[in-house]
Amino acid sequence: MTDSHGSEGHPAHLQHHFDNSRQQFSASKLGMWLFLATEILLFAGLFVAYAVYRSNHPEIFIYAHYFLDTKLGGINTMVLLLSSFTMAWGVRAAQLGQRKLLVALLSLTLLGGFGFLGIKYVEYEAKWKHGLLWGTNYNPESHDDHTGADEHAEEVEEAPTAPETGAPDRLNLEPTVVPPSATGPAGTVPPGEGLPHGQGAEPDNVHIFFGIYFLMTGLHGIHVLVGMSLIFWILLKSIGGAYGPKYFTPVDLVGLYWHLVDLIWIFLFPLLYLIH
Amino acid sequence: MATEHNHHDQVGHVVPVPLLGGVIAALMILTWLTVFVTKFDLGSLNIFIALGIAVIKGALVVLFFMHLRWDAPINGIVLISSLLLVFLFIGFALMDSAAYAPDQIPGYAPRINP
Amino acid sequence: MIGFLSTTGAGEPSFWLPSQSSTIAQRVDSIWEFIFWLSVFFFALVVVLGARFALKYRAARGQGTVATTDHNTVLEVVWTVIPTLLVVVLFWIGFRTYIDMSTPPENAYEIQVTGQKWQWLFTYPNGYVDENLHAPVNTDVVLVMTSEDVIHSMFIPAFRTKQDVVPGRYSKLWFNATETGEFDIYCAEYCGTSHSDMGAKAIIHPEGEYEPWLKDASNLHGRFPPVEIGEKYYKRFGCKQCHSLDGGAGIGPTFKGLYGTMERLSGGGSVLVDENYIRESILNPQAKVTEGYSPVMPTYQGRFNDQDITAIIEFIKSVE
Amino acid sequence: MSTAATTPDSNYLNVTKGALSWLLTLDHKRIGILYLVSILSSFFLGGMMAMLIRTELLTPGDTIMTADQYNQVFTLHGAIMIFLFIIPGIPAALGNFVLPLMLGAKDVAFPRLNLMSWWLWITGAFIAVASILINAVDTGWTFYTPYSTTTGTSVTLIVTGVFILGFSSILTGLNFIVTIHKLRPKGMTWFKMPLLLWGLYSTAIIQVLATPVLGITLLLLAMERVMGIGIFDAALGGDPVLFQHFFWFYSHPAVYIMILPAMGVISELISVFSRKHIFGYKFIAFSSIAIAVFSFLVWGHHMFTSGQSELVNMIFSALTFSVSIPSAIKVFNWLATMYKGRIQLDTPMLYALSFLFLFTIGGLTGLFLATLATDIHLHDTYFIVAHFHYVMFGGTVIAFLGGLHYWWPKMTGKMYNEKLGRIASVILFVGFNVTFFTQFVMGSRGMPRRYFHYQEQFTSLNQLSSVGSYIMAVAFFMIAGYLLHSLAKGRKAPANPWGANSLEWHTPSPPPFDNFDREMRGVDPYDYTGWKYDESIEGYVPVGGGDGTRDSRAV
Ligand code: HEA
Ligand code: HEA
Ligand code: HEC
Ligand code: CUA
Ligand SMILES: [Cu+2]
Repeated sequence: MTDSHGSEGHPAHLQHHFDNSRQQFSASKLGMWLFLATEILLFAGLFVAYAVYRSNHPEIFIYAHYFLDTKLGGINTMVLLLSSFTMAWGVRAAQLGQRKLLVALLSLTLLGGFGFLGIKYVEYEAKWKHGLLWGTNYNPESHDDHTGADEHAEEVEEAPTAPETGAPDRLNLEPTVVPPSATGPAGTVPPGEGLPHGQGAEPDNVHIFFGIYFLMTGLHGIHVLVGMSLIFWILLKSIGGAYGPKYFTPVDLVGLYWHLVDLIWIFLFPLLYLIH
Repeated sequence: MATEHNHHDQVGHVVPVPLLGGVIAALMILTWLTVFVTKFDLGSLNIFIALGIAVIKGALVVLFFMHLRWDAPINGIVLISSLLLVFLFIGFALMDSAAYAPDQIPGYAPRINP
Repeated sequence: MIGFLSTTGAGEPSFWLPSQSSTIAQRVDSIWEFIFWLSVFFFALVVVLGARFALKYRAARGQGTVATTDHNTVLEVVWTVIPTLLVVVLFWIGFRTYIDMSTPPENAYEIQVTGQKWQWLFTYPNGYVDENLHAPVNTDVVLVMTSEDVIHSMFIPAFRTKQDVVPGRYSKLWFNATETGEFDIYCAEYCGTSHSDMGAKAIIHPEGEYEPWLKDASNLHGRFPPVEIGEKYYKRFGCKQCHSLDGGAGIGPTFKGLYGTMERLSGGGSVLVDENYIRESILNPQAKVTEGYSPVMPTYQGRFNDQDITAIIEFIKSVE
Repeated sequence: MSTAATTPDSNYLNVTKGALSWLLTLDHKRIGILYLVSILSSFFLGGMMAMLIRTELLTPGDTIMTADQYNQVFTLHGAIMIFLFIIPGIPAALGNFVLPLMLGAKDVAFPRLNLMSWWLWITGAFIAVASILINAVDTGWTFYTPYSTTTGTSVTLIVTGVFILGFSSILTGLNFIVTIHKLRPKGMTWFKMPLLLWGLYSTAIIQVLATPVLGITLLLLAMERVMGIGIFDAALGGDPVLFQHFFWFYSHPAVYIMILPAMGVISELISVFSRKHIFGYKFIAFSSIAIAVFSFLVWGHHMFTSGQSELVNMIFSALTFSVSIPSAIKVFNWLATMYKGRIQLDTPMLYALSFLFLFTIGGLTGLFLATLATDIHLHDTYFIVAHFHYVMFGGTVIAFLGGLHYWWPKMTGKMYNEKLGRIASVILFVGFNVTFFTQFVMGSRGMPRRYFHYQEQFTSLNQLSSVGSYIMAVAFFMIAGYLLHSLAKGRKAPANPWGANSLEWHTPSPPPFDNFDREMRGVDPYDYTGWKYDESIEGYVPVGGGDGTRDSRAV
């Protein structure tokens, strides 16, 4: 443990309280994993909210998920996965000191981030336009004056869970498509017993789904933004050739962060878009 | 520390490109698969399949992209314990709120349905 | 000073606990006592050993070290296992009694309770509403409770029972009072400004006196002047939520100075606010809708009799 | 950066000068001092709020304030004491100072994060306290919905502050875990670590794994207020009881964030002042980890009357008892350590003894609460208030004071007045019991907590309690007085005044910038055979000669 301390002199990146690079590297890594654990537990709260409402009120989730666009969600999943791939490759490039490759791969990763946010923006905007929002802002005003299929076509087109009857008019779902509440009240309102915006089989409290949807994807989106800023930062430094076989810790750590962001999305996608 | 070091100052494991490529290919296929499966109505099985696929995808990312396969065991322990806590939290919250749900008052939501 | 070691005697308040006035109280107290004496024992053990060691082995400053053994597995196991067994017992007795506390007996007499900032309202089976809890002695009574706003908590120390009252759901609490008299009810869950004033009384009537009381109390007209009765109705039947008394705007027109004015109707035309119009507005509110308001007032058909309506009219007349 | 000019007389306090050299320092010792000053200021503020509470409660009716003011005062008292004082208390102030020293390391693993943690604390504290000035907060420290989502006070602001404070706490914990894993010196195996490090390590586990859940809870609460998400609000179709699960998932483990480091401190004190090797090292060490693990399994015991289901009540009650076993193990091991020792009743030891008695009462009353049938009656009464002051004040604060006196010479290089120290500790002990023992009685007789008005029958008990609190205030002013006095006029502290053997006593008081002038090796921290008392410096020196700060003693 005495190797680099004193005898060989400190490499520039080695802080004075560490004995050697390896100790510093493994410390940083453990620190990063601990940080990732805190991120997982931060999201845990949202997953709990999701699980509680979904299991008690599947009707809300089944009804509401028809408003999400599986195609866009699927594409976004792939975009994020690809950017994870370029990131992982980037770490390798840093480890091997392939500077140009590293710069290229980091740029691609960053591009993936932009792509993801771009698509997310399109989705958000559609929700916004139709008043598919949280809490008392949930106000899908367009329900009342038309059959719905035309206007919502662009966002509900690809709902994969078409029942046997073919593509249904999703705003006038057969009551059988939306099951009753699993436990407790707030189940399907039978057609006719109108709620304020009740038509067909719209259940109570659909806004809860959109609240959870926006919180989950929003918090995830913020993480994407943070990850992109970090990638941008190491991209700048790697252009200057800061990383090589002896020192690539920042690339590795940012990579870990980016993969975590990806990891969370891997679960968000089926939970929000692929409800059956 | 289970880190491999090929030469003196080399720290961490270098993952070969073909392995990375294989992982991303698998991830893509699994993503397509999970969307595809949703087209079939398998009752309550659907959610388990969807989550099962997500777990496999997550494991791939964690083990290969995040190097955990070659990393110090403590880092894996950290990850696993955080996941255990998530399950603990979900488990109790679910068990409890499902148990008292029948006491809830139908239609009670004065701020939305005046 | 030795008083604090005395625990409960039957019924009477002790140094530690209030009077035991329900069937469950005795059972809770016996558990309480068990834990109490267990704690006294362990506390005494720790204090006696700690103090004795501190005095007996006390030494001046500047001591060297003492070499003795620094572990003993048998001892460790002993003081791990004994507390473990004890807490298993504690858990079990506490749980058994709790299950009885939380499961209302069948056919218990049911009283509806609403908690709101900052009062309790008790609705009896015949619809009569009171600010205090009245119940017969030696009878199973179950309270079915909900809240109008935030969380409150029904706490009756003498009955050793407590249950949070949560908006959006019903929670239940039951008791069987063994003594007649008045007992304190508190709100135990913090609910804002007057949380500490959100009290009531549990009034336990002797055998055979509860039913007559209820009959008597429900007959407000024999006991209060009409204006006062009208005011009670105004508060209890929700009129308050839509009609102000001070001229302030609301969902419905204010009652201030209402009587005797001419109101314009939304279908055109106008009407004089007199006894008949008020009666019609209460029983059939949509018949004539005042201009500028929507027809949202619920009908009170079947909930008021003639006498009640007269009282309300008298009350409206009195608001000037 | 390691090349600060070091002369034989230079130490971490005088090595550089100027305000910035403190505010931007990366030295764990200075950060520890910054934290110490900050949390003591919070403690003072929280204590003054407590005095207001007790003064108001002198009479059953209105005394000195309005109901709304009272609600704000106890909210701030609770929030300040918990989030600003006691959670960072031992780990971030004392822990920061001694942890690297005990490890023979130069610093914590991430000095910059350490500084950031303090700055986050300052930011969070500033926001939290500002919320008082802007529009007060009246929710209680528990922020229960739907009250907290509907009240008109600045809940969103204080929640933001607490969120940031949580972040600061996470960084401290993360730093400690990595430091303990990666920076132990040669020869210091896990079972050669001082028990305080086990305490801090298990604390850090909770800080890292539980605090993020507080973060998301507060975030959801803020969103509930800002956006009206409705997850916790029945008026929007949500579920208020769910909030309580969220809150206690963090806040129960948090109470062990408070007590575990305190237990670590007590393990050090009892062994050193009994001049005897700690008894049952491994059991004490593992019981810390056990407490940390179990602490995650019991949160529902705060919700026995909330309408939580009977099934879950049953499980949580059973699990709650499991935490008391490791606590019992510790108590008995401490007693066994004292057995046949040579007990020196210096101020830190008096605090350790206080701790033993007060924590035992606090812990045993926890059993009344863990038992379902009795908790139904006791929940939300002053019995709870008494319980948690016995464990938090009688436990953590007393241990903190013990540790503060114990390491004071090391931190400042000065000795405080021993006689005043002992007197103050006794006054504090008496005042504490008068204040809070009475509250057990009020509580079991049925006085609910958070009550501005109370019934006549509780008047005399309340007055007694208030008198006790004034006695405590006197003791605290005494303590503050002689500690400050020692800074200016205190006797110079020897390197090892107590004859302890953990590594922080192997370097001068106060330590130099880089902690040690040599590479350290692990030793058995509870083996005192290598030290003998030297009358002339009123401290201990190695049996082999020298002052103990230069030679390196192998295992
Ligand atoms: C430092 C903080 C701290 C600590 C260490 C503890 C320790 C314990 N607490 Fe406490 N608790 C709080 C802080 C703490 N608590 C706070 C702040 C609240 C209220 C929050 C609020 O509502 O505002 C609270 C509330 C609280 C409740 C909820 C009450 C209610 O609101 O209805 C419960 C219920 O189970 C409980 C139980 C326990 C138990 C079983 C322990 C155990 O860990 C105690 C273990 C110790 C011992 C048992 C003593 C030593 C052992 C012996 C001497 C041997 C003999 C032992 C046996 C025979 C078992 N606590
Ligand atoms: C660490 C935690 C902590 C500490 C130390 C204290 C300390 C005190 N608390 Fe505590 N209290 C809480 C945490 C704490 N409290 C919490 C969490 C609540 C619940 C809030 C809620 O319901 O939401 C509560 C509630 C609470 C209530 C109940 C209010 C109610 O329900 O209506 C009361 C009533 O008596 C009370 C009294 C006191 C008193 C008299 C002290 C005294 O011991 C204080 C003495 C301190 C001083 C007088 C300060 C002196 C300091 C200096 C001079 C600085 C210098 C010091 C040094 C150098 C060492 N507190
Ligand atoms: C949900 C709201 C609501 C409640 C509850 C309610 N009202 Fe009304 N009330 C209205 C509205 C709106 C109007 C005006 C429209 C109309 O005439 O129907 C009205 C009109 C009236 C009028 C006629 C006043 C006028 O100027 O035309 C009377 C009298 C009256 N209410 C009495 C009562 C009494 C007595 C109660 C309770 C027992 C009560 N209301 C409860 C909403 C309410
Ligand atoms: Cu109602 Cu407190
Ligand atoms: Cu707890």
